[in-house]
Amino acid sequence: MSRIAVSLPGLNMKNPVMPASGCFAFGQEYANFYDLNRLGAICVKAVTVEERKGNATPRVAETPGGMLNAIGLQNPGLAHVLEHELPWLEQYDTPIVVNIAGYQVEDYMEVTKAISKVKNVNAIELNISCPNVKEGGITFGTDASTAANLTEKVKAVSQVPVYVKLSPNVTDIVEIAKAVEQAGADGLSMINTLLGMRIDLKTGQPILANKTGGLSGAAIKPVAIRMIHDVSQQVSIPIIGMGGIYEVDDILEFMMAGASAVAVGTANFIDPFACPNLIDQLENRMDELGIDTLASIVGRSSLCNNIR
Amino acid sequence: MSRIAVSLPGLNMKNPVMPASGCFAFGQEYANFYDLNRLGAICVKAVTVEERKGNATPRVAETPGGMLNAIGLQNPGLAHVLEHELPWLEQYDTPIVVNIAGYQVEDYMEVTKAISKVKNVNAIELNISCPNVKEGGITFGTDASTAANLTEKVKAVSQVPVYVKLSPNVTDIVEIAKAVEQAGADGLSMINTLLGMRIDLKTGQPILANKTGGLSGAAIKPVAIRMIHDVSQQVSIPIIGMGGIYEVDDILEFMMAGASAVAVGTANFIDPFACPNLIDQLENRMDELGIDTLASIVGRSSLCNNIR
Amino acid sequence: MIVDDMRINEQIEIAPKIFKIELTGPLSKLLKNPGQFVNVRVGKGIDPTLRRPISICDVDVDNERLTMIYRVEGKGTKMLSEMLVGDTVNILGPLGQGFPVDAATKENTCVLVGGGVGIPPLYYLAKQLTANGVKVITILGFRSDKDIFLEKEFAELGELKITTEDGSKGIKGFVTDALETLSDYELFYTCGPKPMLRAVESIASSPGFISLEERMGCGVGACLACVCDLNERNKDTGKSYAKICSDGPVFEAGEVIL
Amino acid sequence: MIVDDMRINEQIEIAPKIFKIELTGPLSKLLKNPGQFVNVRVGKGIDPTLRRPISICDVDVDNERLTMIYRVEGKGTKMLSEMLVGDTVNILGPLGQGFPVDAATKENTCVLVGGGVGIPPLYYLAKQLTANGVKVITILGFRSDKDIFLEKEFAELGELKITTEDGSKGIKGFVTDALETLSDYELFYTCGPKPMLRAVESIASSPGFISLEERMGCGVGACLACVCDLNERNKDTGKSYAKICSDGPVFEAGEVIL
Ligand SMILES: Cc1cc2nc3c(=O)[nH]c(=O)nc-3n(C[C@H](O)[C@H](O)[C@H](O)COP(=O)(O)OP(=O)(O)OC[C@H]3O[C@@H](n4cnc5c(N)ncnc54)[C@H](O)[C@@H]3O)c2cc1C
Ligand SMILES: Cc1cc2nc3c(=O)[nH]c(=O)nc-3n(C[C@H](O)[C@H](O)[C@H](O)COP(=O)(O)OP(=O)(O)OC[C@H]3O[C@@H](n4cnc5c(N)ncnc54)[C@H](O)[C@@H]3O)c2cc1C
Ligand SMILES: Cc1cc2nc3c(=O)[nH]c(=O)nc-3n(C[C@H](O)[C@H](O)[C@H](O)COP(=O)(O)O)c2cc1C
Ligand SMILES: Cc1cc2nc3c(=O)[nH]c(=O)nc-3n(C[C@H](O)[C@H](O)[C@H](O)COP(=O)(O)O)c2cc1C
Ligand code: FES
Ligand code: FES
Repeated sequence: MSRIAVSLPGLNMKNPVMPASGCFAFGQEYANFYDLNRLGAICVKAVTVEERKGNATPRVAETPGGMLNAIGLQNPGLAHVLEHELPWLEQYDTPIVVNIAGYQVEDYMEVTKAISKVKNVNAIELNISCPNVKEGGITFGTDASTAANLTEKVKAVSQVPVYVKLSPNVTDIVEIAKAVEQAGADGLSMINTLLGMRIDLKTGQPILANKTGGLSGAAIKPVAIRMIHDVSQQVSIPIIGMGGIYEVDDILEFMMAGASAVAVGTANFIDPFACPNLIDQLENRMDELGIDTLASIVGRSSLCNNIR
Repeated sequence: MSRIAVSLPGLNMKNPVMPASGCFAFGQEYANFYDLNRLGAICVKAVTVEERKGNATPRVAETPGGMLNAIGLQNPGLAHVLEHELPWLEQYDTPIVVNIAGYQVEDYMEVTKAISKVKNVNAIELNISCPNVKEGGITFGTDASTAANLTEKVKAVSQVPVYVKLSPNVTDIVEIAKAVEQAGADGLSMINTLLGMRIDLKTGQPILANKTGGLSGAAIKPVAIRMIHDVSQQVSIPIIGMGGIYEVDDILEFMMAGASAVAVGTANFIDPFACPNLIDQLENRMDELGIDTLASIVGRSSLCNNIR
Repeated sequence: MIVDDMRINEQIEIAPKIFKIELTGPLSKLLKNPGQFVNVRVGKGIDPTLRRPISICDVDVDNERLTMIYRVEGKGTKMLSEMLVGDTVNILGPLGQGFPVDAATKENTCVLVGGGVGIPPLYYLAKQLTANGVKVITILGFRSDKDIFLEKEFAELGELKITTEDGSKGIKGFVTDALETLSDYELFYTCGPKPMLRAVESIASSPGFISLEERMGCGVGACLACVCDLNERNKDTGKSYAKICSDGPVFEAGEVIL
Repeated sequence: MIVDDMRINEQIEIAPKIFKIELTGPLSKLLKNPGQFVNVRVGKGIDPTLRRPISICDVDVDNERLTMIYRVEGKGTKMLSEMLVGDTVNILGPLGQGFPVDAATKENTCVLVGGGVGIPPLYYLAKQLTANGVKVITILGFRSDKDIFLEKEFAELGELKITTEDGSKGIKGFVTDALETLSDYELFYTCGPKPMLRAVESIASSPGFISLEERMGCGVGACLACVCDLNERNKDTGKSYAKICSDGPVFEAGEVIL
């Protein structure tokens, strides 16, 4: 195994970097810039049973060091994804993670059942944390027993490992993480976006048509690090870490905090080459810091609590 | 009343700007830079019954567009504040808000009783949201009934209006806001810092000795705006808004979201003249935007929900 | 579609708050048609976070030069305007589907209708159309006399009508007031604020093409920030929406719901 | 203590990653004593958020010039090193309580012990002490030959001992190895990393003054980020701690717990 390879349930990744769900569509746009086989894995946009039209525009607003989005889970629906998007991805041998959303438990189960038997799908990411839809989404992610119940039901019908994507908009994320672990989750993805708002001074109204949106980007990094650190000490399933990863140092910081792999979202918008550039810089930076393999640093921050 | 004056329970402010608790000590340091009478009010550092030594250093760490602090409520204790700090502030006729913290309900009551009868104290800010102490602090701020109970007890012994400072590290801040309103709070202060962490890549350990700290600064502004907007629609007591105010536009954004006055924290560290500079720019900016009085824009974002 | 650190060759304020910037770099060679845009990264830090979409106003392929004209609106364009000749700006582009120049043939008369910062992309369009022998009538709308730019440039390419809201120059009123006086044209192309596009679409007596704006995330079609609704489901893709950044910004009149 | 937009007059790399920067502005006139520092705002945006504390290395009051020497450590100092002559830097200062020059009298011999970027503030101290007729012996510790800076400048002011960890120049070892060979002095002044300060404090055979570092928020005594514990409660203030930014960075040896 190479120095930068990592291995998680269902995901043998040649490097720890995947694009984050919703920031990479189904891969075709970024395939115009580079070979997607360079990625450690690919996480695609949320898929729901039916096509979703999403929210009205404006759907994005800029904030200091970050951005708000309120896309509202727009996607072409299960049938279209099965027929068009996933077959297109067959040309790559990079592991595929499919993000899944729904209004009710049955929706999640239906999508999981169909998606998880597609041969090039390696894992399901259960999106219980989308802040931008009225029903479903975040409501599943803010209550431990609801989250656990959904996880159990989805696990029962999934043929591939299930990662549960946690919401940071909660009082106690550790409680929810433990509940979904017990319900059978194979891994966790964290964090989804923080709820935020921006107001247009000219109109006095929110910039986003949906009023609130999800905050992503560099601004949220310390919140993500804290949550990953706290959760990783209390669960034994692996974590895919995300939230403001822009630089190669961020990848290492997330892994030291307890992540076993990372996802890059907003940074793709700043630079379409963000993912391959980060991957290319990784080994050099590891050399500088005297890090032998990535596997050796995962969760280092929790190892020796009383040294300092 | 001037265009930029605002009036809140206990606080007749000539302008809407006060320094945020913990970022201005008891005023003496910044009095070296400018006349504190220029401020709309002064909010001093958290006071506890006994002197507190706070956390080990390092106590601050920088983050993208923000900073983490884990001071740990270090303060000289009630007796010293009564004897030295508050008397020194008597030379100013700007309203004084005293931030109060404790381990248990009785501590809060004791400090409130003593502080609220000091003649130059105009309001109490109940700190139920400090993320940096093991006991007390945030534990009061994450549960609605605990928060309400504390509010009620403190109100019963306070001779001045009581503002409750809410923690953003909760699933449902509206629920807590409503609970403390019902318990008799005269106003709300929001938001305190978001829990965060940074890791030193050289050691693999958190930079802060306390490991986690509170995230403040520009990065958290959209989270604050969202929470103030949501809460202001559900309560009828006024809100002192804070969280990443750096520029004059931020003041207006907070007030449109629902704040009746604002507090400036981290910005003082970037520029010791932050508060007076913001105040000086306010009227010009109001002219540019066609805003007549500040009172007219408070909560504008919630007024006409279906215009756009 | 590449990412290119382009050098600022020229940067001048051509009207109040309106800047013309000329950049050099190989990206200039990749333009497919007028109306495409670039996504400008302002600064190198974390703030501003997002790139700024700006239309391409003119291209000099041989000398690898790209010209844009932009108005200082907020933080990003302000920072851009403070950059100096010799500095480099990180550009992603060319992006989107521009105006189809071939839709007009030699015998045609085309009306180009632009308002404010919707005007710049029409300039390269006008150049290409006239190069193809198409007759071009241009209508440009400004607030006032002092805000006018590109007047001489457009005038060299054909008939030019200027409207100003305060009547300080040309026709007093809006571009539509000028458009209503015309009838003899086979095609229109327009770019400007949405209310103007709506008005132009309803008044025009010919088919045409409109260029839209929307707040963007990625600029390349991946984030779905910039969608607009199609009037009918697209026959080929089965989609009921279009992405302004990658399917647009130019659409056939009537194709999308304005 | 003011905020001053100071002009960069000179910026040169005097050793690998070590930069000397000279700034001009009225702030230069306000220095009370050597060992004070300034808080540098790097850039104009939101990142970096915090100012960077840097010691004052030399002052030319007549020409309003301030010299600092800093090492490129992380983002802030990197950005500072990329600024050019003619640019302005926003400076808050002078801050803190520096080295008491008067503690040494004409007949005294003082030992100045500096390590790495703890060396710069000792230079202005050495100048002031020697101007007062005090005899100065300086011990400077570096990692290696190539890292040495200010050698000539200190040598002009008195006896100079250099130590290098790899022995490539001067005494092989640490500053303490050089300090142990000395005994005939009445006072020491030291600045450098904490382990060095501890070692110097325990080896030195005289009273002395040490200068501390800590991560700072405000730099002016308001946020309590930078406290250290006092060995005994301060008689005047009743406090058991001191703020490094405003009570320090210089303390009497033994006053604070290292
Ligand atoms: C396809 C396209 C082509 C454009 N071409 C031009 C042009 O040639 N000349 C020109 O002056 N302007 C053009 N614009 C508008 C230009 O993108 C905005 O004026 C600019 O993004 C404002 O950025 P700011 O930092 O100054 O304002 P801010 O208000 O600070 O911007 C905040 C955020 O909102 C976005 N935003 C604000 N206004 C707009 C807008 N009107 N459209 C899209 N996003 C916006 C910004 O990109 C940024 O993400 C075009 C927009 C689009 C979508
Ligand atoms: C009173 C005082 C005087 C100083 N004088 C000098 C000097 O003359 N020359 C010099 O090269 N350095 C000096 N330092 C150290 C200097 O402040 C740090 O090297 C610098 O802040 C690092 O910033 P950065 O952005 O490069 O690193 P980053 O790691 O990006 O900084 C991140 C944050 O940590 C803080 N930080 C990191 N290292 C230190 C440190 N050692 N001390 C305090 N804060 C730190 C930064 O200020 C910033 O807030 C002094 C520090 C203090 C407290
Ligand atoms: C435009 C946009 C769309 C997103 N869509 C989804 C989504 O469909 N499903 C999901 O689980 N997360 C979605 N996210 C959240 C990201 O996957 C990621 O968790 C978050 O943005 C934090 O990472 P970042 O700071 O690197 O962007 C979206 C984020 C953005 C910015
Ligand atoms: C160094 C520091 C110390 C603080 N101490 C306190 C405190 O004692 N009591 C309190 O209620 N809030 C405290 N806060 C929180 C601030 O009052 C404020 O709520 C928060 O920093 C958000 O505002 P800002 O982004 O403008 O800094 C502190 C913040 C900082 C940065
Ligand atoms: S901006 Fe991302 S899809 Fe158009
Ligand atoms: S840095 Fe704020 S008190 Fe010292």
